[in-house]
Amino acid sequence: MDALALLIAASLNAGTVLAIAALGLLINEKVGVVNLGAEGLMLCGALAGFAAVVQLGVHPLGLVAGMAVAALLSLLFGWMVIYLNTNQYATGLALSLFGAGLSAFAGQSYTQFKLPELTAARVPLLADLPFVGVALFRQHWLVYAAVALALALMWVYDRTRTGLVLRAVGENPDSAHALGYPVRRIRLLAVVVGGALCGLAGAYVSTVYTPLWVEGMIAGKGWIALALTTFATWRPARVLLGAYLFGGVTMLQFHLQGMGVQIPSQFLTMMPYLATIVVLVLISRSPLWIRTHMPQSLGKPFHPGA
Amino acid sequence: GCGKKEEAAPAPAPAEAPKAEPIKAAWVYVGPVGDAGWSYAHDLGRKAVEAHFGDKVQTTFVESVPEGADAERVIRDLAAQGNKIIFATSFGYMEPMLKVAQEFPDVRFEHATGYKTAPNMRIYDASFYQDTYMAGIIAAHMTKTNTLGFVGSFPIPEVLRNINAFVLGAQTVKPDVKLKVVWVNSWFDPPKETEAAQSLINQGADVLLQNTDSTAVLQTAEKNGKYAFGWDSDMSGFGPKAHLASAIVNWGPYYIQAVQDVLDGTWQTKRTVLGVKEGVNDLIKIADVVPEAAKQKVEEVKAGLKRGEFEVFTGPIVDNTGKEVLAAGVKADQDWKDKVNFFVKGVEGKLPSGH
Amino acid sequence: MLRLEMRAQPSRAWSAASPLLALVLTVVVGTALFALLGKDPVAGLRVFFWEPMRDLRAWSELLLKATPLLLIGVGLAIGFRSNVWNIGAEGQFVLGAIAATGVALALQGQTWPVWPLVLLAGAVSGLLWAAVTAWLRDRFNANEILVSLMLVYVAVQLLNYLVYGPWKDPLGFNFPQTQRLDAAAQVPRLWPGLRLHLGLPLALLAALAVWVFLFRTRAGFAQQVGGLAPLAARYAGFSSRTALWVAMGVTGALAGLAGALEVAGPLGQLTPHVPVGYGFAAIIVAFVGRLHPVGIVGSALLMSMFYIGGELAQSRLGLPKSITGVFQGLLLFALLACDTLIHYRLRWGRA
Amino acid sequence: MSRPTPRLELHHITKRYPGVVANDDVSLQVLPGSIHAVLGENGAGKSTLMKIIYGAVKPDDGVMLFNGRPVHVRSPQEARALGISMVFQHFSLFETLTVAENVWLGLDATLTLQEVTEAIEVKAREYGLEVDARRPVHSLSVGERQRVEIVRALLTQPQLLILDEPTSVLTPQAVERLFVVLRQLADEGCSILYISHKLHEIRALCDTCTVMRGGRVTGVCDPRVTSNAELSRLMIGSEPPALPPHRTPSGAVVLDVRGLTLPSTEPFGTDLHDIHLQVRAGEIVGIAGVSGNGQPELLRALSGETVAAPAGTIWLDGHDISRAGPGQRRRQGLHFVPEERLGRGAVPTLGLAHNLLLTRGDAVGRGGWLRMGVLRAQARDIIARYGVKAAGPDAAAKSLSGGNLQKFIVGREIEARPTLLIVAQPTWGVDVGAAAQIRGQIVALREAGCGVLVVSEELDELFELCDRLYVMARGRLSPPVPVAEVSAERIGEWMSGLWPQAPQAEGCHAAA
Ligand SMILES: Nc1ncnc2c1ncn2[C@@H]1O[C@H](COP(=O)(O)OP(=O)(O)OP(=O)(O)O)[C@@H](O)[C@H]1O
Ligand SMILES: Nc1ncnc2c1ncn2[C@@H]1O[C@H](COP(=O)(O)OP(=O)(O)OP(=O)(O)O)[C@@H](O)[C@H]1O
Ligand SMILES: [Mg+2]
Ligand SMILES: [Mg+2]
Repeated sequence: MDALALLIAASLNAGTVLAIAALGLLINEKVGVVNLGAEGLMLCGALAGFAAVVQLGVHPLGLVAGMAVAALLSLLFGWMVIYLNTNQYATGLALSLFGAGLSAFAGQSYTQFKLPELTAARVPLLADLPFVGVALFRQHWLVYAAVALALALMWVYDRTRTGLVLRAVGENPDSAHALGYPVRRIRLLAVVVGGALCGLAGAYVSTVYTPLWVEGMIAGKGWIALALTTFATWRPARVLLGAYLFGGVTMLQFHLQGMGVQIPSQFLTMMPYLATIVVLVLISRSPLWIRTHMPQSLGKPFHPGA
Repeated sequence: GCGKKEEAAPAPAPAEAPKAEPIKAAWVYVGPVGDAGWSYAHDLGRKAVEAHFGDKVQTTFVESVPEGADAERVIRDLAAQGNKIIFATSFGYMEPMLKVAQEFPDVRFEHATGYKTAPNMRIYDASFYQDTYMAGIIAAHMTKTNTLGFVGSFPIPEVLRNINAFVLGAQTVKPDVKLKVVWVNSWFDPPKETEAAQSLINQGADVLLQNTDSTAVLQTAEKNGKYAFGWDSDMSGFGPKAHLASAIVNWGPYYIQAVQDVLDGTWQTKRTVLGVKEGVNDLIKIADVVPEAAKQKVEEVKAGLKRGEFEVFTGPIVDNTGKEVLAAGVKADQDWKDKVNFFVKGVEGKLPSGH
Repeated sequence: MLRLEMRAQPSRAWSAASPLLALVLTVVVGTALFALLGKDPVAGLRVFFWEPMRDLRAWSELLLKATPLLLIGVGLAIGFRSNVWNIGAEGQFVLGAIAATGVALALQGQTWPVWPLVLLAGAVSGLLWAAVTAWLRDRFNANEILVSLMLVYVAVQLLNYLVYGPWKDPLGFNFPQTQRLDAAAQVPRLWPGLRLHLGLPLALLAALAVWVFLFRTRAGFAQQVGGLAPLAARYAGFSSRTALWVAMGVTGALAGLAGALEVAGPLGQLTPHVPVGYGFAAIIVAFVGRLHPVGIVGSALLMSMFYIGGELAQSRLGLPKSITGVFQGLLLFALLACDTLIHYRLRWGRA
Repeated sequence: MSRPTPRLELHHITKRYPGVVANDDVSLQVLPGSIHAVLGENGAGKSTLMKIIYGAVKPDDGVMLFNGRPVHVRSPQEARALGISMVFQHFSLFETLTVAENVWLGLDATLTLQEVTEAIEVKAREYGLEVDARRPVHSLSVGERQRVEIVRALLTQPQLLILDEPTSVLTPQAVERLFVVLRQLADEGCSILYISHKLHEIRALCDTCTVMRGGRVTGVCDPRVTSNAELSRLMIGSEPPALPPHRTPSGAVVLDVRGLTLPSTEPFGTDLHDIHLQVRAGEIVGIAGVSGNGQPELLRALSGETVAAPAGTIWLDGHDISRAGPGQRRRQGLHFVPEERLGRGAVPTLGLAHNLLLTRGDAVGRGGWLRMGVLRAQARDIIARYGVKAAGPDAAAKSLSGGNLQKFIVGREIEARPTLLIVAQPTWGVDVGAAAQIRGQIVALREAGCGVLVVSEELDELFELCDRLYVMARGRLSPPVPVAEVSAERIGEWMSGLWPQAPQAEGCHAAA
């Protein structure tokens, strides 16, 4: 049973990276902006976070630095797609390319560094519980923060006026503009906040999850995070669930390999991707469901006064 | 055929030939030089060449060269640029290098880990399995669960040799020790390596070894209070408590010799397999927590390897389906080692190849 | 402050000038970057913009590398013009390489030219792999961006399985690669001694065919209306399902063909290193080429130039490999920003 | 007696857009408690002027005074704070949100959602505007949506309420009810700016009228005492020409819809119930009704854009076309002009010549090859024949004004010599000259023996154009009536679904 608890714990940890990034992207997409540059943002966040911890020796500052750099890059992205009305897909791709190149380029001198130790995380008292303690309460605080973030987003989108405005901007920017909401400024803000979360996820990878820096270390997680928002039909709780599911399947395939299961490892490595496709097919079957939950202006440019 | 005498004669009087143009040597790496792993180790070798020959040699390198169709262009360009000797440091460069070698008969080509040669192209390889055998001895002393873990990259013979030697080494101490293997199907994917290591730990493995190029496995062991080894270079700094030893490779001596061969005009095609004996492979920085008995045993093995008397793969060796793959008392030859495609007894699971 | 004003008509002058301006901007930023790194900017620019075309062999290499980019790029252009977002051309490329190798291995020992069949197999299997995405989209409404992307990872593992498993060369010391393809299975080269092969004329032909299809046939017109104005397509009776299948099919087939050309051309065997990102780079090629076959010929060359320039920058100037990605990203950013000028006028003053 | 301070004064307002001057030196005065009409043809600049007052558009020039004080309204929030509220021509509602949430978004952030819900109910009761605050907007009818907009405006306690063409989507009964509310508001001292181009409404409601043409004010008058002819002259500079008289239907049945029942495929659409409809050769049949009652669904089913009708329900010239796609129907002689020109009837970014290819295959050679020369010649021909003002056959569709594009599209379909032409909203957003021309062409088509089906929300237009009328409400179709035998009031009643159940009508169809 302990193995199961550990599997759960590892899945949660693996899912957290995806969850934070995907929640960031959800914030973007709720206001109608698709950011295909997530991978580049995460890489730059990872490097900035790592470099900050190396330079300053304080872990939380790494997370802050990761967020700051990614926020800056998403500001550039946001300015282009929101104020210059460039194609969102193409601009996002440019960002992912640029981010990957830039982080590799700027990070050359950081590859040989080792970060100071993190003390093992434990939630007081709860961590000592049998099974659940192992499964749930021995994680880095960001694992819980991701859950809190998802809950907070649920609350914001369902219960607050701010959330209502954000949804309104994503659903019908022209109407929101007519009512006097600064649509472009709101979008830009959401893009920057969402981008910052991608940077946070990247910094989490490089400073906590796999505390090292090497170029390309995000290895496709940004793309998976993008998949998760659609997969979750833009609902925070489902994003969280999807992230843990993906993390779970990833860990499970390693687990099965370790158990000596007689399936070629390549097929096990395919599992998370195939699982994503299967779930995607299942949730997409009802177009009505997607249409009512998808921000209607997703990916479309908005020009005030047009 | 095996290695060469290791003269390491320090700089034979540099004042001798001041007018000579420096000869140009180039390296082709598969990863970024900063990966702390395979390409990094080769680059240390290149730097050793620079240090050794000074301005008699001019070196260049190209990193992250994909092992596909691009490699041929890169190697050809290096040849066309006047490099007299070119080292290609990954298996996938074998065919492209062979093609370029035909076009540039005056250039010497050196290919690591391959098996094809040409009049002006020769091959060299290291013997990591000698390291992993010694690591196995240490691991067996340190494990409490009797379960070891291995994070594998790709199931190629070299990696299989390393896995098998690791278990064989461990079994000399604890005959019933088990090894779990997880493949990440990548040389270099730190988050994935982390996940694989975590998964092995979760399943009871308490000493890990990896054949991937990052420090992720060691760091994961550190975080979980388990043990692991460094790979390719001294990684003790990345997991001070977890680190038991580092299996390293030091290409310097070979590279210096190869360049010297070109300078002397004695370069000949051949296959060189280097190991502990030649000072290319070693297990270093054995941690203090490792019991004296283990250290002593490792020293014995190392001494045997150095003298060329000891062979890791000595029969009887039985694979994990119970079939004898090497008869009792027989020392494996190079051909046997080249064709390893099985797990020895004690390794859990089946090879992905399906053979 | 600077603001944008929508033009009544898109500017023709800027349509032509924008890529040039973008290139100039990229060069300017690049020059600054070189200077910052302490490298001679002239040497830097030379390495990127002159060395890759300095002689016949350089041209051969440039065009060789541009071939898969061009093939996949023009295919993607059809898709993007009809609002079908196939991001998984890389997977289709891999499948093409796999099937081509499969046919070549099955026909081993034949002396008649096997290569046309090899290429055909590549194109067909690329098409079939793309058809999986098309079918899931058509039947279950599953987002094609995500499905095609996930299938890339699946295709790569499939390739790994084959080369590490059943297709491993029995005489290859267990190394992950198939036997080398017979001469009869390899595509003819255009010029003895140079690697440039029949793929280039095929790719140019594909570009021409795509141009004719898009701009000179009713089917091509129908295909694009779906992307420009979905309601108009529905009104006209142009089937969006046909558009989806055509877009995925053509892209898949061309990507598969590119994969087949890679194994039957410069590689000569199937190895785990077949996927090098052409499928993804071609997305950028397609956009930089404005989704127009003629533009894509140019952008494929430009992209190829950047790749080769990046390699040369390492061996000649000791610059790191990552500079290539930075450059490509910069170019795309600059192009997108400059394209704004086609539709908008820059004005000073209050909004 | 001293004149009261005007609630609103505009002086020399000018607003330029690339290519047009939307407002040119416009001045205007609205007194407290006055209902002030702004009258003008499409594109006269009415909406732009209102958006300027509401702070949604910034003027290039001019001064605005509110209650005698100069104000500078930079945003709708500032306008609302001053006491200016607006109901937009194109609704500014969010489909997936509830009524209360929609209203809340249009108010400033002082109230909670709960308070807003209660306030909506109070206001609704006060003015007799029933709305359920908890329903999502996508489930509301158009009339209900308008009420939501009005309640939202009223909740800001406006001193000036702007309504931009509020009646274009309402039944005559609903218009009456709206007028009651507006008069009550005016009595309470609120000023109202009322935009419309319907003369009789303005005459019934307003006390002052400013007429605009081409961005300029062409006159201010009291609509209660000004003649139609005079208003028309101010509005368009001339009186519209009259159409030739109706003819009695002859010909065979070209379109026969037999009991079409079709659930909507759109998330927020209307289901069609048991539709019976016939169009004969040489007659113009109209379908009246308030928008959103199933007309789009019916049109899509007839045009073939949705091929979901059960077999045997739609017949053209004696052939069952229920399962045919738009292309096949077109080949059999059914042509269709949709209500959205840009994006549906034409691809905005493509040239006019290419836009011909949407419905015409004349320039398509063997194997689908396009003969560009033929295509351009054909486009040039239509441009010349229908008086389309365009830069040439390659001018992008979106570069044309609405009326000119509509002329082009109508021309494209008429030139195809259809046996049945279906036209939706033939003159929406089209200036009077163009509208008259288009109507003339439709009538000429009838004279040539073609069957025509016109779907429109403008009753006046239907009465002017058609021989027989159907009314559509809540996805059902009324029995047909000859135009000569029915009054606008009757049709207005029917528009809320209250037509007599007519068994003989069913029998008649079955016999056909
Ligand atoms: N083209 C542009 N380039 C750079 N920055 C811009 C541009 N347009 C606007 N901005 C900046 O963005 C901010 C918001 O711009 P703007 O006032 O146009 O939008 P808004 O009023 O917030 O929203 P809305 O578009 O809904 O009116 C401004 O403060 C301005 O500095
Ligand atoms: N954002 C804009 N950009 C460019 N031109 C515009 C814009 N808004 C309006 N116009 C133009 O300004 C003119 C006046 O438009 P406006 O919407 O004010 O007319 P209107 O009188 O309200 O017409 P309608 O009766 O059709 O509502 C038209 O020619 C229109 O095309
Ligand atoms: Mg603004
Ligand atoms: Mg208007």
